[in-house]
Amino acid sequence: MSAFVATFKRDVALMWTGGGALAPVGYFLGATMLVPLAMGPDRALLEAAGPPLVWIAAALAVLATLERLFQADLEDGSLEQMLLSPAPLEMLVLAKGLAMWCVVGLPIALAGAPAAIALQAPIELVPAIVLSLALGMAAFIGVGLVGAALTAGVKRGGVLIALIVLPFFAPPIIFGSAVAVGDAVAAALSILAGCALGATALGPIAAAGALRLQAE
Amino acid sequence: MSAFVATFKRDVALMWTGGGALAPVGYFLGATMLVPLAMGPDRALLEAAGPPLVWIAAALAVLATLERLFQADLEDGSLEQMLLSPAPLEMLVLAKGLAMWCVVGLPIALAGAPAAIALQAPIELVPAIVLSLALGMAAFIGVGLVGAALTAGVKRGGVLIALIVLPFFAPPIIFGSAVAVGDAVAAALSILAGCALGATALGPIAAAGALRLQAE
Amino acid sequence: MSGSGPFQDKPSLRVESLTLKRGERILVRDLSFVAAPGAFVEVRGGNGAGKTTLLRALAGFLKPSAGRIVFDGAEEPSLTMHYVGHLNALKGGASVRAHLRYWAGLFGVAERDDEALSRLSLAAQADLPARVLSQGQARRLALSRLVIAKRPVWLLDEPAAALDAQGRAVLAALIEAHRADGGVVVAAVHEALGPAPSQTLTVGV
Amino acid sequence: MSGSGPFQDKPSLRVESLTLKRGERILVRDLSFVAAPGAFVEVRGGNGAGKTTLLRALAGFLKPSAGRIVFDGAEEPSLTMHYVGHLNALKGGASVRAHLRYWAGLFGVAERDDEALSRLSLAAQADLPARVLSQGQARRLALSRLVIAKRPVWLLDEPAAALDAQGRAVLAALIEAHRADGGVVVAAVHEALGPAPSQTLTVGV
Amino acid sequence: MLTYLSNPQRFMAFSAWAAPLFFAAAVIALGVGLPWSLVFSPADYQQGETVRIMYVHVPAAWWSMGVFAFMAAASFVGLVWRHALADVAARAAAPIGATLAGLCLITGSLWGAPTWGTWWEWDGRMTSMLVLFVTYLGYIALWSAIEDEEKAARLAAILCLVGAINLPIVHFSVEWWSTLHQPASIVRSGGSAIHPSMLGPLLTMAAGYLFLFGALVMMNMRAAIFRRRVESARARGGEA
Ligand code: HEM
Ligand SMILES: Nc1ncnc2c1ncn2[C@@H]1O[C@H](COP(=O)(O)OP(=O)(O)OP(=O)(O)O)[C@@H](O)[C@H]1O
Ligand SMILES: Nc1ncnc2c1ncn2[C@@H]1O[C@H](COP(=O)(O)OP(=O)(O)OP(=O)(O)O)[C@@H](O)[C@H]1O
Ligand SMILES: [Mg+2]
Ligand SMILES: [Mg+2]
Repeated sequence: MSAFVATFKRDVALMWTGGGALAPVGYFLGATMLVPLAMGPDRALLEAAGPPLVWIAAALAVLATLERLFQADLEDGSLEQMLLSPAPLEMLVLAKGLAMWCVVGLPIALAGAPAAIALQAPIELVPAIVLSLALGMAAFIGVGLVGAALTAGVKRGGVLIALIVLPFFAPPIIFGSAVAVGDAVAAALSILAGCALGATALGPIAAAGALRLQAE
Repeated sequence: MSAFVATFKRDVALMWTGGGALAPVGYFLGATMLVPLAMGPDRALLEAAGPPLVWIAAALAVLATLERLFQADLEDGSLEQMLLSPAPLEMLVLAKGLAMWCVVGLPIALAGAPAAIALQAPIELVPAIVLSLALGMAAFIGVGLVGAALTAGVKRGGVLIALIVLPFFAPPIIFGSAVAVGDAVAAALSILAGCALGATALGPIAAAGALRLQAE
Repeated sequence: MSGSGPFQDKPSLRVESLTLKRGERILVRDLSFVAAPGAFVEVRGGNGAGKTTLLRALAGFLKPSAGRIVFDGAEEPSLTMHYVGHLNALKGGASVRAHLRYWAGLFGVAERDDEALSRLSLAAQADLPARVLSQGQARRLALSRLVIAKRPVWLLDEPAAALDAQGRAVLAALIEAHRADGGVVVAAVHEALGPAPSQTLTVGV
Repeated sequence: MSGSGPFQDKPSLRVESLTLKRGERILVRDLSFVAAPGAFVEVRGGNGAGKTTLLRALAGFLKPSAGRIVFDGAEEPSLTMHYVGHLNALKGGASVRAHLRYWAGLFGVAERDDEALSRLSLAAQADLPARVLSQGQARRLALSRLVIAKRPVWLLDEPAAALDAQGRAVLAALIEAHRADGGVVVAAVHEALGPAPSQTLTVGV
Repeated sequence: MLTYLSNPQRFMAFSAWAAPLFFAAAVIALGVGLPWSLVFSPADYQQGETVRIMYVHVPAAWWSMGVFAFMAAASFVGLVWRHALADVAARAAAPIGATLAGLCLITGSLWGAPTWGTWWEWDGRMTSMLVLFVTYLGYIALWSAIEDEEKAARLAAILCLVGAINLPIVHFSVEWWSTLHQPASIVRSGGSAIHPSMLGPLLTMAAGYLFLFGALVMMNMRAAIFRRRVESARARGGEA
């Protein structure tokens, strides 16, 4: 079993015993639920303003899950062991990101369907919304890895990572929201795919660089 | 120096060296910034839907700060020492909550002014919004203490605490949003004050009970 | 303890047919003992035998499945005992001295940082954040709570872990002085701490 | 090591005028030594002297301020050495056996859980989550990485911490067997581990 | 020049006279530029007197991006060649850049009120400027949250390099989104599209900002180096 597969399996197992997708999906649905509460019962308003907010809920849900990703590894010594592996740290980080996408990203994308419907998105857009969320989650996670690695040594890093990462979440949110309101869907999807690819390719490299420093 | 004061001082100092209010306020402003990004540049829509979303951003910002509050204490053994103090645990929890309100809650309430303006709230409502946020933060923190205590033993508790706590955030968000759109402001403010009082009185008691079980 | 004299009330620790469980496993069965003022009880047992479990029960963190734990002649357990466990209870961002001050407040006693620092030879590290302390320095800082809190009953879980020879000598001297003042020491150890125990409990089978 | 024979290539560890700093403090100054196959280097020094710092530098976590660390006759450092530090690198939610499997994958070696479990006397705990292990059991699990990873150079930081007498005997036997296979052991200790060291380095002044 | 200055000793000697010199240059440029732009330059035929905000706004916008580029370059040098001074420079520039970004946002929204009839609009440029501002805040927060300076320097450098991706987005946002904000009219291919009577004061102000930035960065760096010297002296004292 390669180090990549071992890391992926372990992270999936740990996230699963830690409650799996239940908590992030619950957070996501909970946050979307707050929107109509805050906006009041005006149906027309919700119809106009609601669907894009699915993206904010999704961004914040993934953020909440990300933050302890490397902090725990640093505190309990697991990071040192990852550095001792013959596999490059970049690969291991990628494996962790992939695990997170499978256990958290994909379920949130799927939960995007009921959430979008609850926020009055047109039903025919739902498949595109789910697809866009799946891509957006990959972009969020790729960027989030860097934020998580940079703040791994900071206690209460939860809000710091948000501050660092949110500016980079802007492009996927802008184009993702375009999908949610049915605006130039195909173009937006291809830009999202680009974001996802870029973040997945560059994120682990920057994150691994930061983690090497954290271990000092 | 009493145990209450010592705990308050220590927590303020620790939060301060950990970056102080910069990060939570940044998170809050960052999250409000995402709203128009997602909703697009339609001014009228934002005016109608925007201001209440300040409350969602505030709720999520405080949530992100809360989650490691007791988890760190449990993991490093500080909780055991708090149990050995002659002061009742409820007092110590209250001190921690108060510290958090001062270092995080109040600055977020103040940052509510620019956030509300950015989300197109009428300028004359801004003082009421800031006041309502200050009260709402107290309510959020009171409830959040319980959630943080219940999830202290759970790795990656970040999303779990959200799941537990968000339902209780609903009343302050509903009445706070009413303030943000200028709906029956005085009544809403007094209800918020009630929420704040209730949460501050009951939260530490429930949280302390949960923490005693965590230490086992 | 130097400069403050023996304890006013000298409580003793009485344990009556104590049974402790973790999960489904019974670790301590029907244990009874008394530790009178001046006693030094050594708790022995292999890895996983239940030493930590016993000490945590004595400190009140863990509810016994059966039996009682009583501090005779003491008003209140929290004023009577102190516990130094496997975890050091340090915050990386706070300085050594800030910890000592905080503990004085937390335990409701007068601040005596300098005494604690010199007893544990931590004076040179007083202003360093706990994060940069070495393993042994961190352990010394945790042990300095004994000097600060000044409770008559000490519950120590492998107190000498990570200490060098000088540190172990300091610890032995602290224990001797504490016993001379009429205090009680219960310590889980794998190797003798120095002072001859007045009693040895063996947990596990 | 039992069942797998001595190492093919027997690397030795060579350190040349190494200088290490933490913050502004110089902890190790101009240290040079060679540990040939079969060597057992004991690193001594008081609390805070710099033992952990030295071992972490040897493991490659810490960049030296000056000097070099070379593994002669080895292809790649990550295939040559293994480090067991103060931290056990355990995840509370994963079982003991899951840790062993993961490490085998991480270090790119064959799975040998049962051998590791029996060597470290952890067989009874194989299916427990790491969260419930006692301090000594957790340390044994961390040490079992040495059996799993099977690297020729071992860097051990207070490996006997929290071990009972049986655990220390097991550790001593592991070290002896490793040396017999031509491996190198560098261990920071406060008390002798058992096997006679071939060399003692003292850090700090 | 840069390798020459990479030695802290030489930097201290250099900045001891260069910082006051830059400061003097800034005073002169701003002393000429402010009255020129705020009083003597012509009012715009469309916007009237409010156009004068431009002379504060546009240089702030330019240099808030320029400072980030400077920080990215310094971070790269610090990361690759481990020049401690480059780290110090990046850190010293951040609060200045953040202030400039804040100034750009504030003057922009002050300007927007009379010209577009709104304080704030979520168009591409304003949004991306806000994003840049938040990036500055994140960079500063990361620095202040990590106590070990050396580690903080290198981690912040990674963040800065990643954040530099944002710069082209800020610049091109106007073309991509094409909403309210003016497209580039001065720095663009095909020559400047602004009247020379406005270009003069604008460039003077921009030069003034640049000199002020140079002076402030050097002063911040000197303060940081002094602080580090005091700390290391104290650490050596503690060791003895
Ligand atoms: C808060 C609102 C605003 C923000 C964040 C903002 C941001 C910026 C930025 C970043 C630039 C530099 C563009 C570049 O060179 O790449 C810029 C330039 C400029 N801005 Fe604004 N701006 C705002 C409001 C306004 C308003 C209301 C006006 C006038 C009606 C205005 C007029 C200009 C002009 C004339 C330039 C120079 C364009 C050039 O030649 O490149 N801005 N602004
Ligand atoms: N939920 C559980 N199920 C089964 N066994 C458990 C459970 N929780 C704890 N244990 C076992 O209980 C014992 C706890 O022992 P404890 O920590 O008290 O040991 P100790 O004597 O302090 O050992 P050490 O010397 O290693 O510190 C361990 O053997 C552990 O495996
Ligand atoms: N940033 C810093 N500033 C000053 N001193 C530091 C800093 N970081 C670490 N130190 C000091 O460096 C030393 C690190 O020692 P190290 O952990 O290597 O000791 P050790 O020999 O392993 O000790 P122990 O036996 O206690 O584990 C400690 O004395 C610590 O106080
Ligand atoms: Mg134990
Ligand atoms: Mg050490």
